[in-house]
Amino acid sequence: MTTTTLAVLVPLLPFLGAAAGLLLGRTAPGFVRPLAVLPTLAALVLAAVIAVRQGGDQAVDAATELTPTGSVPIELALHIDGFAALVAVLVGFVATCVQIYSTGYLRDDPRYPSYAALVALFTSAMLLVVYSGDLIVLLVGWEIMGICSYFLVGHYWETPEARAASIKAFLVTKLGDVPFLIGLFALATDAGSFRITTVLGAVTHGGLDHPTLIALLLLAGVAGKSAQFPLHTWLPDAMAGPTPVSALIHAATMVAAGVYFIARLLPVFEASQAAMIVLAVMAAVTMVGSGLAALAQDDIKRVLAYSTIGQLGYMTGALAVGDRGAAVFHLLSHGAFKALLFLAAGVIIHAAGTNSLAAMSRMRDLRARVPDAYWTMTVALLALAAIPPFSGFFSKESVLGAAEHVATGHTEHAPGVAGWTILVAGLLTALLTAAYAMRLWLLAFRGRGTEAPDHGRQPLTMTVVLWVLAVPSLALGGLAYRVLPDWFDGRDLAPTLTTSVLGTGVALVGGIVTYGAWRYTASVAAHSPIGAVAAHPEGDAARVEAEAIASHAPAYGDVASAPDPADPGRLLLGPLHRHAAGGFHLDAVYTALFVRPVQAGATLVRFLDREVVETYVRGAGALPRWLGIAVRRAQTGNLQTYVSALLAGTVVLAVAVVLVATGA
Amino acid sequence: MHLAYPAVLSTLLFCTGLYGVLARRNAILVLMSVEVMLNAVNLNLVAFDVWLSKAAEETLHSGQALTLFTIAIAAAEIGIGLAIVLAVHRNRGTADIDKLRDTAEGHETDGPDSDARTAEQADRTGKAEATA
Amino acid sequence: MIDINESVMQFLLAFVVVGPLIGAAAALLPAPPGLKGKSPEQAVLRHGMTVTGAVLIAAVVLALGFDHDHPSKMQATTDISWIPALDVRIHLGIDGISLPLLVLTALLTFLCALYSYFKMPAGPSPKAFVALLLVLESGTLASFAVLDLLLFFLAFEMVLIPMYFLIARWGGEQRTEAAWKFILFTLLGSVVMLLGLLLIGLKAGTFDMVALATDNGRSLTTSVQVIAVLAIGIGLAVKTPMWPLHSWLPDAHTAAPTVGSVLLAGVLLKMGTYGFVRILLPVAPDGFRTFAPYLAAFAVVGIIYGSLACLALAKQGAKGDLKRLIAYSSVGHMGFVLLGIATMTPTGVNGALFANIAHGLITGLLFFLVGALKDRTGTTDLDALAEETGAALYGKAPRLGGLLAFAAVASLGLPGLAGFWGEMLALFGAFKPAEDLSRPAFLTFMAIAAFGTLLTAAYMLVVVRRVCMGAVSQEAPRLADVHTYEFAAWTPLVALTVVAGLWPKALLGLTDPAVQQLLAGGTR
Amino acid sequence: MSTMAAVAQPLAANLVQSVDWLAIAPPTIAAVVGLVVLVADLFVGDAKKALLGWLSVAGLAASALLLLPLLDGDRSTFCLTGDADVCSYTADRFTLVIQFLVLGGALLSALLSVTTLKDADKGLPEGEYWFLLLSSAAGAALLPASRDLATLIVALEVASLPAFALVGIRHGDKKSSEAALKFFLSSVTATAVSLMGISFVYASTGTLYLTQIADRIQDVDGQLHTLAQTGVVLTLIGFAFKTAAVPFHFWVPDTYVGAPLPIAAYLSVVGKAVGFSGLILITVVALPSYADVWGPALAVLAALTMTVGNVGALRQQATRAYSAVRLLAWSSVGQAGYLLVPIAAAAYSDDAERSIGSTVAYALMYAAMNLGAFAVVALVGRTRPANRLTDYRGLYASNPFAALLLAFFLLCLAGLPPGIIGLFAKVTVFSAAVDAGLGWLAVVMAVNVVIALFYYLQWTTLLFRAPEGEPAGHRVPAPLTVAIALTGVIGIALSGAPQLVLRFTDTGLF
Repeated sequence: MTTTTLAVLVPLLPFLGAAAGLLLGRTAPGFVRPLAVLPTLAALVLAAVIAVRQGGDQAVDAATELTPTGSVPIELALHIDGFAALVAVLVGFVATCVQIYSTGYLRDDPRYPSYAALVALFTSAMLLVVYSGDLIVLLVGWEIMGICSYFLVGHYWETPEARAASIKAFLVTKLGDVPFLIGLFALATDAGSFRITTVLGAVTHGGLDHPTLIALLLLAGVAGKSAQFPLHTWLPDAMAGPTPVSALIHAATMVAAGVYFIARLLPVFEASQAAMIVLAVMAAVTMVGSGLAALAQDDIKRVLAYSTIGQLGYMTGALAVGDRGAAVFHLLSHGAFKALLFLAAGVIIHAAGTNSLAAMSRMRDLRARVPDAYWTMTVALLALAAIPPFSGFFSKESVLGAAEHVATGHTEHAPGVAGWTILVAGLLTALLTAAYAMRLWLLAFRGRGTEAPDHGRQPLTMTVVLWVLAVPSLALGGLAYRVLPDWFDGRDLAPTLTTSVLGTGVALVGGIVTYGAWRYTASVAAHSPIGAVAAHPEGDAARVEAEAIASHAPAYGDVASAPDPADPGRLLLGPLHRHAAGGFHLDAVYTALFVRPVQAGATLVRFLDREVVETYVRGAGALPRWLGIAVRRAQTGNLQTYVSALLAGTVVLAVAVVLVATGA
Repeated sequence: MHLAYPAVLSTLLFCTGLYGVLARRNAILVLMSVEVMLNAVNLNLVAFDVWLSKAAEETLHSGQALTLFTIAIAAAEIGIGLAIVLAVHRNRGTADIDKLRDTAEGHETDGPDSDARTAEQADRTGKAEATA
Repeated sequence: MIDINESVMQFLLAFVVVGPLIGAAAALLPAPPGLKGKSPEQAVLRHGMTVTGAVLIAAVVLALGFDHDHPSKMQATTDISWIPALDVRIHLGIDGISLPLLVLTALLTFLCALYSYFKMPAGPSPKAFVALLLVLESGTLASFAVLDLLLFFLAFEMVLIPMYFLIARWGGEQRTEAAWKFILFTLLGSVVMLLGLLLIGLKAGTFDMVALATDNGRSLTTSVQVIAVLAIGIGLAVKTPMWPLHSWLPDAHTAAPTVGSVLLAGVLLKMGTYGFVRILLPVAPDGFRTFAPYLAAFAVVGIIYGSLACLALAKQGAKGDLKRLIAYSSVGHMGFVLLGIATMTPTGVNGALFANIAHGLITGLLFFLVGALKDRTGTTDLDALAEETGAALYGKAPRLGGLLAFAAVASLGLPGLAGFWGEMLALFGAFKPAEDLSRPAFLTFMAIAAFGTLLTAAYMLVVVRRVCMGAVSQEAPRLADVHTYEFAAWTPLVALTVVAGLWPKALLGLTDPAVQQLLAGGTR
Repeated sequence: MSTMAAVAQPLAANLVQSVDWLAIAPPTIAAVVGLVVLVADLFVGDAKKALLGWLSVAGLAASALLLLPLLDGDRSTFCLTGDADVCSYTADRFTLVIQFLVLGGALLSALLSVTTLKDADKGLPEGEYWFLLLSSAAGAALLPASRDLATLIVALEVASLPAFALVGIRHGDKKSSEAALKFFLSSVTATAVSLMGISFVYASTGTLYLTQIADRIQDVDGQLHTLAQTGVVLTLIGFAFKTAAVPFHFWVPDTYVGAPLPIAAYLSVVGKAVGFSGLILITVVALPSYADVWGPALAVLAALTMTVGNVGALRQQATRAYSAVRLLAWSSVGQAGYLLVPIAAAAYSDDAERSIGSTVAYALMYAAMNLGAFAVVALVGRTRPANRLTDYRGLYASNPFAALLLAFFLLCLAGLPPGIIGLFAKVTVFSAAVDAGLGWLAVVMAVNVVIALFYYLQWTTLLFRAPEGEPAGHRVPAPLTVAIALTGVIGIALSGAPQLVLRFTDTGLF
């Protein structure tokens, strides 16, 4: 089997699994679970084989014409280089873990067949984006991922938050995709083809006549999909979906697609200095903003969501300084430990019966109830906080190293100012990351007060997956940073001394400060009871989570934060806490900027349609009616009027004709 | 005699006839004024014929031929006109043109008798049908 | 694919056009003794199904027999003189542009006949219903197969009376005003179009489309072309409908029965856009070039206007009717088609033709689903359906809810489904319009239209949220899920939407060579 | 008509006029049969009065058949001894077609009259009725053949005078006599005005022969020029009155409602044929050089006529008595507008005969469809004499064929498929207007087609609506069936092959 047929099978198998799942979901429930897991597993194995075969040397290229369009044809093309191979393995790996985890998570949910099919469809779409060599086929995968995320976020469509979050997720990403499509058109018109290889070739010969505009258009799409600064507001709300969905889509794969896309087309961005600076500033603002916001969230999943936005900020930062190796390296390691964090959070929510950290901090030794989740989450949080020797440290250091490399003058790929912004923002975010990681760990596992409720052991499938994911979180960084360069384009990913010392130091400071604040506020927790627990704790994890999400807003008055004086975050952020919790009121800005004008336009159109257009049509109808009444009233029945009308007509006609004949 | 005299006379005659048609109430007087108009045309035709035949060398006097025809037509018209006026008078008791408003357009309600008339005719056709 | 000799193809095409007429006449006669069936109604509905079925098979065989290597060549042509005085010839023929529309029409009409066989719309005699349906089919098929300007006008008008009666006799509330508005508005448009057609026919000397296309407007002075394009454009724009002339569509759709709406949206709107491509582009290119920016402007306004109108209808408490919303969405989608045509580039026109077919399939499916929803819940009023949280169709009738979500997603132009390629190519055409059209104007049009896709996504998903989602209370009565006959009627549409989405070459392979030749002036 | 026969006696040897009897056969046969019927009426008893009817129908059929031998070439008679090509009576293609239209229309009206007379059983005097109908038909048949103003006026009067009598033939009925009086007085005034015009034209050209007028009117000197122009306009008035052009249309609704139904049908078809053929003869044959005078006049008249006609028909209340006949009256005024358009277009286009051909074609279609509609109205009128539009509700239930055919006729008049011949006839009229560059007139006509569709379709939908109350069974008498079937067959045959009628648009008529 040649590598191309294997490569074609990788996205195809999950797609066929999804189609089969959808068709016979209700008729043959027995087949649904294997149909969900096996194709994704097979895809993972094949992806691994392809990664090994490709081994970082010559990119695998193959194409057949998908359709003529009249000007630039669209080809069904494959372009697998080192990045594609490895990211595909990551996607396959996380997708398989999530599918297995979901079998336990949604054990007795009637809508599991459609859920599993949609996750499989999502996986095939992501793999299509990873492997595709044609920009339009990439866009197809890109948008199918968007719609799968819409359906999956809307899984608990009974809860109002899920209904609102699903439509918001799709519309914000679609808002980004509109300029993205225009950017693709511009690229294709300048390069003469949608093929990535041709586009990159055209860029090298300076074929793009205004790269900044194209880069900015593409950037809008990436910002939407990878939840970067201006268009990130949908990701925290998307936590209203089931946790495995968040783990797969909103941690490892879809949000990483934007970063992967820039990595694939980095020369296009490097062609314009302004674009790189914009990218850098965007990454910086995203990192710092999300770090602050994560510190103020009460919902455990929203903390992780903001943390994801921050880590994506790191990856875009690495791209801003022109080192796509570091970006993809951080993408791989982040994909592993963030997925683990989400899945563990799912277990904790199921065990604690609530997703609110304030409530968990009032439960004693919750960690005894879920020992697996406790240990794996601790590993993942350490990796997130970039504490050596965990994998997070190596990947984050490679990013900071690249930034420092550009900042100290090697500005052939990116301007120096981009390097400095990324370096400073990176260090500040390292501090904030350590802070909210420590806060989450303390509130979740170091709670005091009543005994944590015991709902028996968690399903085996969920705990096994946690340990499977803990391995790469622990070891991937250490082992891979020497091996990966020959998959990527050869730049050294080893952590440089200065940035590693600085980074680790800053992280330790963040952790210790948060621990101190927590020691101070923990005493207050005893006499300010707070927290609401789900109604059916004995149900499966999905039901518990749905109720937890639904009960958070009524119980705490706000879906994001909770009025908990014992929260160290409140102490650390001080006055900033209220704004940070609400995501710096960006939602209000968007409502004012986009939603309200469109609704005003809608009412204007309704008025226009009913009053203006209708009146013209009704007026056109009324004119003959009025003429008709006039004509019938002229028909008086009196002979004299008839004859006088006849003669008057004659006179008028004669005079007119004589005048016309003489005059004209 | 210059052509203008008969032409002017005939136009005057025509206008008086016209006035008669428009102003008079009684149908018979309207008929008379129509005759006046036709005679005005005859006068005109004859006058032009004489004027033309003086100029042209040989002529067909078609003007006078047409006058003859017009007189015949006027006679026929009067015959039928009087018959119709008689019928109107018999049906309605008056020959006043202003009263004739039955078939007007704006005439909303139909006269009771016309319904009676139509109803009675309906059953007769019904009978006729039955017999056929 | 399979080669059929030319005379059989000619017969098939003639049968496709004339067959339904004969069927309509037969439908009026009492059922022959052999085929009595359970009741006269059932017999006549079955008759309708058999005739439309036969026409569909003929259309499919035509498609198979069509020479896919030269789609730009006019095939299965019959050319006999009918009225020498007016120089009208019965000239039938199909090429890459008209074949897909022909098959789509045959398919949609057959599905409608199938659907009404099981679910007869409320109203008087089904005999008249089947007869009118068949006359409608003959009119629409004729308009796509005919290659003579006056016969195109005849077909254009042949659909008016049947559709008027379908709306006026079997429609919902306010059907008489809606039917009147439909027929008078469209008739005014088509008579104005007649003036344009006559102007071209008289000035160029022939009414034959192929001859006019190869001549490519060389024998018409620019001023004649401008007047002709204006007149014909108005007639076609009323039918499309283009923005300011659209006000008949929402009323007609709200009042029409399900089958009427499907045919109105699925087929009748296509005659307008087909007219643009077949008549205006090749015959009067210079005239069309002067109007292209205005057409594009109106099209773009139509997109935004349609989407905003839908948003206004979908809002909570706006008492919006679902069928009216889908009608306005048709105005939006047709805006994309017109934008594609206005670019006068092969890409744009290919996109327009593809969007035509896609809109036919998707909006046909949407109307079927809304019709089924109306049969189950008795109303299509959004506020009545979705009290405050939503009608939770996912819970009450999962399959129907799933299909409605699929149709909504296809309609908003999700890549991978048929709706995307048409809109994308139209935008791509607008990105780089024909060389003498003003580039900045078309770039702004493209940007606004692209923003329109976002608005389309917004109102479609709001509809899905208010109809499919919602806090379903356990004791809520479960609705009857999709019956077998509904599946039979809808699966072809769903399947074709997916196939056209995943394999666009099936359609674009046909239309592209034909469009290239059409725009190049038939010289190739 | 008898005066015509007298002239034929040879006065003196050299004054013998060779009369081509075959050429003048159609009008003469009609007149002679009329006389025979008048005389026979004295001897025939009441029982066999129907015989007169069938005799008249046979007479009309015979005169129509006599058109066939004339088809081969143009024949003319009553010519000047001086130069033989200036003749009073020519039987060219135009004459034959109009004579066919007139005689066919009269034949169909006669068929309707047979039933009406039988239903009226002695309410209407049969003898006089048939005599008047035949003599009017003879006059109408003579008019298209006449090539000099005298014969033209005589033919016009011979066609009109019997019509006045026919309208008022219902003795007891107030409406009938009132209608007759209105029709009479309006028509006579118009004729007087027309005669005045002819006298002016005669004054300025010195001749009555149309061809001679055409030559001489060009070189009319100075002050006679305005006289000639007024003469032209005034002459047109008489014929415009007959076609019921706008300022002269007031008599139409009142007359049609008052007249017996077959006569209303007769007037709407043959009356109009007389009018527009007279117009064509004067404008195209007699005064081509004055095209810039009568062109715009006729165009304005056409636009006004169709608009007023259609708009008037729009507002008919369906519940008033005789509303069906009144609607058909207004619709005939509207259709007259369409007939005038090609004549106006003839003034502008270089090939006048082609656009005249479309008037002829449209007139043929209009005649057949209008008479068909009147036939069905007569059928319904037999059981519901009030003939309200509401009486047609659910006709399809009681009499499907009549309903379907009436729907077909109405849609033909509207110009929409399934009335394909109606559509193509309108297309020829449109193409005449567009060819002549009368864009504004074409647009007005387009708007009128839409307005017309409203009331035609309103009536058609009424036919197919569910009937309230039990549907009254219509037993269809034989002559009515023949009339409806004949017009139906003509309509459907023409829809199948419109070339039969439309070929007049591209052959030379004169």
